[in-house]
Amino acid sequence: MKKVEAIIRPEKLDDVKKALADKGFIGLNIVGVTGRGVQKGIVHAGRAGQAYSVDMLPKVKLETVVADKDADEVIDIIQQAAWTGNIGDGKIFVSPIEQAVRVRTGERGDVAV
Amino acid sequence: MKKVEAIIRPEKLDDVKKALADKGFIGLNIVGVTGRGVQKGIVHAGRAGQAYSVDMLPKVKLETVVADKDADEVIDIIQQAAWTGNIGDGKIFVSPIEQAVRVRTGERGDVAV
Amino acid sequence: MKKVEAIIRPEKLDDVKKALADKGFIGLNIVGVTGRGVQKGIVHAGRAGQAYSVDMLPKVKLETVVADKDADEVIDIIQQAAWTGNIGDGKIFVSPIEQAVRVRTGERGDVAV
Amino acid sequence: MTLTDIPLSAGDTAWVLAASALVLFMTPGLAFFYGGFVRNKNVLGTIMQSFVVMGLVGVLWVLIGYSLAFGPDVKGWGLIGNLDFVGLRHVGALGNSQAGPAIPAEAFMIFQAMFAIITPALITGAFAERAKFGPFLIFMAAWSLLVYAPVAHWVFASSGWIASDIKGVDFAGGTAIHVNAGAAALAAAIMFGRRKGFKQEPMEPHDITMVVLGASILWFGWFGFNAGSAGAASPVAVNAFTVTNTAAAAAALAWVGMSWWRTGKPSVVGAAAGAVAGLVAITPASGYVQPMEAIGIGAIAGILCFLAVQWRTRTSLDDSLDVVAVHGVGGMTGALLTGVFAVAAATTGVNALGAGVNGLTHGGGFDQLWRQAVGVLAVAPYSFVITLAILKVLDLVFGIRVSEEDEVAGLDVSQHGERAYIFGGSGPVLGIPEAIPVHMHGDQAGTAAEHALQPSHGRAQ
Amino acid sequence: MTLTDIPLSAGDTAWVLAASALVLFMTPGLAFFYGGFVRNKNVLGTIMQSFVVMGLVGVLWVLIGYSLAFGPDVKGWGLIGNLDFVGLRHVGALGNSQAGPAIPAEAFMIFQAMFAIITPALITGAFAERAKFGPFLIFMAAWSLLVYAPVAHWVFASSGWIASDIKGVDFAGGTAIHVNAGAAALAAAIMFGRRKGFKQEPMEPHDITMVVLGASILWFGWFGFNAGSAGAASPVAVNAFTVTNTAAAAAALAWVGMSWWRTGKPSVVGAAAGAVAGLVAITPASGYVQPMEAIGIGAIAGILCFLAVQWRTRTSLDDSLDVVAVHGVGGMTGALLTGVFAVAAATTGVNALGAGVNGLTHGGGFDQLWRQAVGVLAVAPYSFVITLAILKVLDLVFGIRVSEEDEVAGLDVSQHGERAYIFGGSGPVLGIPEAIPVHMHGDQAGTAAEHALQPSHGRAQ
Amino acid sequence: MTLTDIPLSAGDTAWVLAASALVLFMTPGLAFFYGGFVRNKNVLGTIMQSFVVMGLVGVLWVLIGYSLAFGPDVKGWGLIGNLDFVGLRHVGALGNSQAGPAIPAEAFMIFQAMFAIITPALITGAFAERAKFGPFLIFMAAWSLLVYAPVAHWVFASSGWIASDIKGVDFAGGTAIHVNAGAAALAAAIMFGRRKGFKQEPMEPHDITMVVLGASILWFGWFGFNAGSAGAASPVAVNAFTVTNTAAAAAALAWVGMSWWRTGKPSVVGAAAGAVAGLVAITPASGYVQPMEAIGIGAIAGILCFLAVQWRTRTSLDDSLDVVAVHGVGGMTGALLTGVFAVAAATTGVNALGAGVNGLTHGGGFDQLWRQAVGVLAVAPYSFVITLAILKVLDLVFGIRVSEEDEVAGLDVSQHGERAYIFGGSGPVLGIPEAIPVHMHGDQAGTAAEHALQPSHGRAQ
Ligand SMILES: Nc1ncnc2c1ncn2[C@@H]1O[C@H](COP(=O)(O)OP(=O)(O)O)[C@@H](O)[C@H]1O
Ligand SMILES: Nc1ncnc2c1ncn2[C@@H]1O[C@H](COP(=O)(O)OP(=O)(O)O)[C@@H](O)[C@H]1O
Ligand SMILES: Nc1ncnc2c1ncn2[C@@H]1O[C@H](COP(=O)(O)OP(=O)(O)O)[C@@H](O)[C@H]1O
Repeated sequence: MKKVEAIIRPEKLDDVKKALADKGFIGLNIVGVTGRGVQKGIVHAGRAGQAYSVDMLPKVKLETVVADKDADEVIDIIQQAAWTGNIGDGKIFVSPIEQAVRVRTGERGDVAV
Repeated sequence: MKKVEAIIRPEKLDDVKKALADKGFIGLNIVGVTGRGVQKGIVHAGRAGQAYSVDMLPKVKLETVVADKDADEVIDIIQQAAWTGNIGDGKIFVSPIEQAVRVRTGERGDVAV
Repeated sequence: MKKVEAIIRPEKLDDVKKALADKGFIGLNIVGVTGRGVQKGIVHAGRAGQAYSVDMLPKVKLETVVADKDADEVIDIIQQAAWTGNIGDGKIFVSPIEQAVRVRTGERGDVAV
Repeated sequence: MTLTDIPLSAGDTAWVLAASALVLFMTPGLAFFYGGFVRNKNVLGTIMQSFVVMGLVGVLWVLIGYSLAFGPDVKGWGLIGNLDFVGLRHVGALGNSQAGPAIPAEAFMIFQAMFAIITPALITGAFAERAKFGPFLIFMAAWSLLVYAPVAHWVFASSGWIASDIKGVDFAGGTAIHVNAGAAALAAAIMFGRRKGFKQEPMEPHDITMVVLGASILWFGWFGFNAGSAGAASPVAVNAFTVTNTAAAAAALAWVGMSWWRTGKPSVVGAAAGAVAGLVAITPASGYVQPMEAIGIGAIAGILCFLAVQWRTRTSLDDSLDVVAVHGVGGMTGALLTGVFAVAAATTGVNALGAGVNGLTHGGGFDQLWRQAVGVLAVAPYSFVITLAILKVLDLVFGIRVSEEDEVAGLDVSQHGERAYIFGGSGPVLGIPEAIPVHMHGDQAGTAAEHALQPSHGRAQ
Repeated sequence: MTLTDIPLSAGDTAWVLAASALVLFMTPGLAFFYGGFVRNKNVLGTIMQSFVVMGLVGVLWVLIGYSLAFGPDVKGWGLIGNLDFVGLRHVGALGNSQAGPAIPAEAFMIFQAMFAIITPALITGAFAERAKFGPFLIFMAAWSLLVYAPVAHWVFASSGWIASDIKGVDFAGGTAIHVNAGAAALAAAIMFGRRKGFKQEPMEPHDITMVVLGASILWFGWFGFNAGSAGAASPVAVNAFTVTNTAAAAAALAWVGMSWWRTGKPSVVGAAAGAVAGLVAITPASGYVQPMEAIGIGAIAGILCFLAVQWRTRTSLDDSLDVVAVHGVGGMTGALLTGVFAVAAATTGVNALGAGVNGLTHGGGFDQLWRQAVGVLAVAPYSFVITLAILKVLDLVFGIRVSEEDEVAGLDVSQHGERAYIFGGSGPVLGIPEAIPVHMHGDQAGTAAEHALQPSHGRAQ
Repeated sequence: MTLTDIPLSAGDTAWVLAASALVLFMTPGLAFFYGGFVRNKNVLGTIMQSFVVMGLVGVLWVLIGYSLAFGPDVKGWGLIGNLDFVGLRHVGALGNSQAGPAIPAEAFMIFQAMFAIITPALITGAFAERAKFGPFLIFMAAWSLLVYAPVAHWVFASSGWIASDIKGVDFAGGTAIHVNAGAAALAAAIMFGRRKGFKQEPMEPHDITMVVLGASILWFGWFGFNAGSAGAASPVAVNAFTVTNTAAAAAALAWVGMSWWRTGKPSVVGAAAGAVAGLVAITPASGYVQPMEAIGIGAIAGILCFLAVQWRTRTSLDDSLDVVAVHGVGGMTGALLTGVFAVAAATTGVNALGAGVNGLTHGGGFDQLWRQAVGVLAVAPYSFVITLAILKVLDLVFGIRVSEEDEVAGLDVSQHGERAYIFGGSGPVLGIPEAIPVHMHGDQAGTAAEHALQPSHGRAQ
């Protein structure tokens, strides 16, 4: 199995979730992260609207474990749904998963994801 | 070494932590995630108690890095302690860790975890 | 590629980020975790300042994916910048990443990180 | 002895000043009540929609609103005041016939200013989470002058046609304020349309403790609203105070009971909303009814408003914070029940208007009930139509609704460039939970986040 | 001239109305004070336990409570009022001998209503985070009628046995309110038992800013509580106002100092708790002592209550929010110190009760101190025993405590089906930090989360 | 008839008591206003800096502060009061010539106590997020006695040199309070130095809803501040009330407009800050000007204070919460505009001081404007210099600033051992978002987190 981790824009999360579900990829986890990349943001703060440049921006990390054969498809789905073409669109990383267990049943392997 | 990642019910976290500690597995990290699986939740909102079905539920992800030989034992401990038998019990994933470093001492490998 | 995950003290995050940027490692993600290790904390709570011993402490997990050749350098940078010499300094874990995709361009591999 | 010869009463003045302060405090109370109900990303925008009205109407009322509402009647038609009091000319230190002859006219003016402020703010709940700020401001100003001022004249001014010809009574504003705001809210909910994601995604209150804080401030301030309307620290004020508390209590219980029965859980939001419903309903009646009847009014309002909310949630109307169901239905309930439960004995000493009214259950027959109904039937359609017209014009000229991207990003970031909460530690570095859903622009140069957080390009919204 | 011939004073009435509003506001203040102390998952349940009492007792007091407390004495025994004032019959606009003959009886009634509301709400801190909502409501109603009403009669009514026979004085409720609530809290803490995890896991306050907000509202409202008890805008009211502020100030400093000394850090929670302790202690004394002595009373109360909390945390008593240590100990301290520091000069003009009392340090000897002690010794055991009895019965019939699963899930979700905060963005999707610890059912069909969030199956708790 | 023969007025007393309660409530309002602006890790420390002053000055004022400020003048120099009123000796129930002869002297005393409390608290915004708590307390005490008390004597006491010789007028404290606090804030910002990370990392307000809550309480309480300064429920009080609301409204609009123009977005923080600026500016003028001129004063203050903040952010002065720009500039603006807009007609009935003043636009020429300027020019340098001196001494003896590690950790943990918010569920286990940035000690035994969370080692800071 593979774990596909995608760091994407928070506002694209709904689209990505939907795109995955449409192709049958339901199981996933979301975690809020703060990311640094090329992209920079600007924040207003204070009574006279002082602007600060910020090098860390809020992102969402989506994690899903899928069977080896599905990994490429999932990458493509995410990349398309998360795309805006602007700096800050994010990254997708794939890593190996050696074992998966469904807690409820104790099933292992591909059937568990 | 292996990283064991377990996505479990928040209310089972205490039991799992305790079960691991009992067998000598102390080091671990917790992160709050929002997960989607088969399980659905219902939320009440608003003045007349409107109910919404929710497809994302709060989960806790527990991460611990252990020596190769301990991985199976840890999986079993977690699976038993996190089990309720209902949909939404969660998943456990195992992935390879190539190196581990203890920041305080610079030690590497199994002794560092 | 390798994913370097470092669990460090929150107050060391700025130093670590700066040290990485100085050597050209910009891209990274931060996520807040609660960690258990040897270290214990004490919290005051309530009107008469009751003290509780706490076995879980807030930590920061920094994740960055780098080219294979850079992994050792990144580990060293982090270890030095995050070091205080006290219990609770944290851990660094390295794991394999099989694929990386830049969402904006679709580029894959080392160029994407 | 003419009215202005009556010596001023320090006691009456003290009470009206305290009451005015209490009513002013209700507007921030409303801001928090509403602010707690919306999603995190819209809390500042929602609070601002009430808070800025304190500024806007606070100034407008002094400039012209008071004159339109309480100035000498134009041609005796009872429709609107003239411009004699513009800029508060001729509103002086002397006694005044309108409410409490023993207080300075300026005290009556500032007390009424607080009513003029909160009424338009009430409407904002109908279009929460989607209004463009610039047009919103114009809407509030126009509504204040074109709807509130005339209606206040009709109902509250002794020469107004509802007060003097119809002899409908409205102690502290069931018709002039709550029915009025409720009807405007209906128009506004229609004009603004439904929020993106309405009925598809949960829109849970982001902070129910804030809702309760707001409701608590409202309850507290409402003592000034109702008991201050006596214009004196008189037995009528005391009775108004008592029935206000009693009706709020009864309505809170009733709503909690309804939510318990219908959903299986007694709702905390329901306790807050119920109290407000009771306060709304007792408002017109507070000078005319007795405590036991206040229990009835409160309980009936709590139940009816609950049912109205429940019914509304089955429709496709996105009156987001249920202004119609609480203020419209609650205000109407109170206005009509005044015609049922009013008793002359309670009103001994009510200044100026409405003294000696007996309702249906006190031997007055259907007479007063009918007068009350006329008041409601005059105010509601007027408010509805003019509100529709104002919003239609504004929509054609400016657009009243934020873009879809701005709606997704939330009003806080898109309209005000601010975010409400940074909880995650020292600045944005640890600000992990503060993921702001910023909006995006497909083919624009800047990234979405940059755009959302940058100053807009020099143009008012 | 009989008392009811005294003309009403608008000034006195204005002050008592303002004071009544202030005291009402204290109950939400208490809700936030308590709400900040509990864990996130119980904040709504805790706030609700105070807020809903505004509804419950607000209605009960009008129906019957006032009559039991302040109705004409039954058989002259000084134990309880009769039913003459049920539904506020005969409670009219005229002057009243009870407090301030120059205000309407109805004003006295509604002022006292606010006391009747907050007293049972005080007790809720003893059993925070574990009470079943349905039985809780019955407990509050029963306590209000079986404990509060008689005790208020004993202490506050001119015909009550403590007031008239013992001649114990209690200006604004040290005995009738704080000792009373403190004794009940002790009984309740015992009956409810310890929270799951008590002394094993930290139960830190989830929002200390909310604690301070609550304490601030309490301080603000307490001016109405104490200075309003003069029943007039008189020099006695002014003095009560002054000593209230002074004692709160001194006690806040004292508690901060104690926490600094004992833990090495000056505690913010301690400043808030200390202010409340000082306010509690000055309550019975506020009509009888002078500002310099208020510093003494405040400082002593701050220190004693701190020590009481510290001592309590070493016991196994889970009086979760330290009602016994603050209201019980603080109220007793104040009641007794009134017998020490009272000076007749301060009371010139105190209406009805307690005028001209001199305490130990003002040449009165132990006489008044003794009378004060009798008051405390009568009220505390009565309250303790009846509270135990009520809770025992409720526990046998319904169970007063939530199930362990519900306790883990928290009151907000389990009792009210609501969660307080959704901070993480647009709805639950980004609601990462909002991990609700939902409870689980080993062998039930539905999943734990579903169950926790679903309406319960049609049955009241 | 001497002044003390005037019978007390219950109405006037009622209003002054209500006003005193309102002004007390402003200090927690300020605590939240400031608390919302700082970062999460400093919110408790910031709130505490205001809250604890209620304790500290609440006691000091009774002990000695009132006597220094309002005691009989020492040698007739108009510089300071003598010790006749120490411990409130001779401050009794009788009428008093200072403000409102118809209220007890003790009422005047406690009303003024609230002013004495809030003024030092205002300064704390200048050194937010970096003051050591122990020395801070001494600073507040010293400033209260060495700066506030004399300046209040100069300006407010009828025998003070500014009041009696210069005949500068200051209805409710533009000079004595806001210019005074502003000048002290400048000195304090210089002495404390810049925060670590100033201008390098964003220091966004951690909770803007808390800012608005604070501003709302301030607005509400300010009615007591200004209208209570009439010392009576008189037409002057009513006028002060009206102009207070009007100026706040105008200034809020002006600031929102400025922020809209300069940053492209109408700022919610700006609405709150603007209201406060307007309230500050109208304070000295509130007894002397009419509503239309209040619009002018508010609008001018809103614009000037905005520009002052904007200018300050371009300097390297870390007056963290812009006390100089809002209270200094706003107070000065108001003090001078009083000399421009004052009109004798508005002041009929102002007790004691300042009756019958006409400003520049009302035929009074530059005369009064000049007197106003002298007041400002006397108070500001005095306050600046003495504040510098106090802080210099404290810095040498104790150090006024926390260590860098404590500053990184935040005041809440380092000074008070507490953390404000635990939002993530049941205790620290799920407290993921609550990552506290604890500080570290390179070569110490204990770990950083342990140290930060443990009691310090028995020594006051
Ligand atoms: N090497 C990396 N390792 C982990 N996360 C990264 C890395 N580089 C970028 N990221 C994440 O991706 C996000 C987008 O990166 P950015 O460089 O702004 O976008 P783009 O690659 O589209 O230009 C960052 O905010 C960060 O969260
Ligand atoms: N493929 C997956 N990858 C990552 N996490 C998953 C995956 N499938 C499920 N999860 C996580 O596991 C949780 C439980 O999944 P669910 O299908 O409801 O439970 P069960 O497998 O016990 O029926 C989900 O909420 C989600 O957090
Ligand atoms: N086996 C592990 N797997 C994952 N994280 C760990 C593990 N052991 C420790 N950690 C993380 O590292 C942090 C520091 O561990 P601790 O044992 O206190 O420090 P040290 O190793 O420096 O003595 C812990 O709080 C936890 O977040």
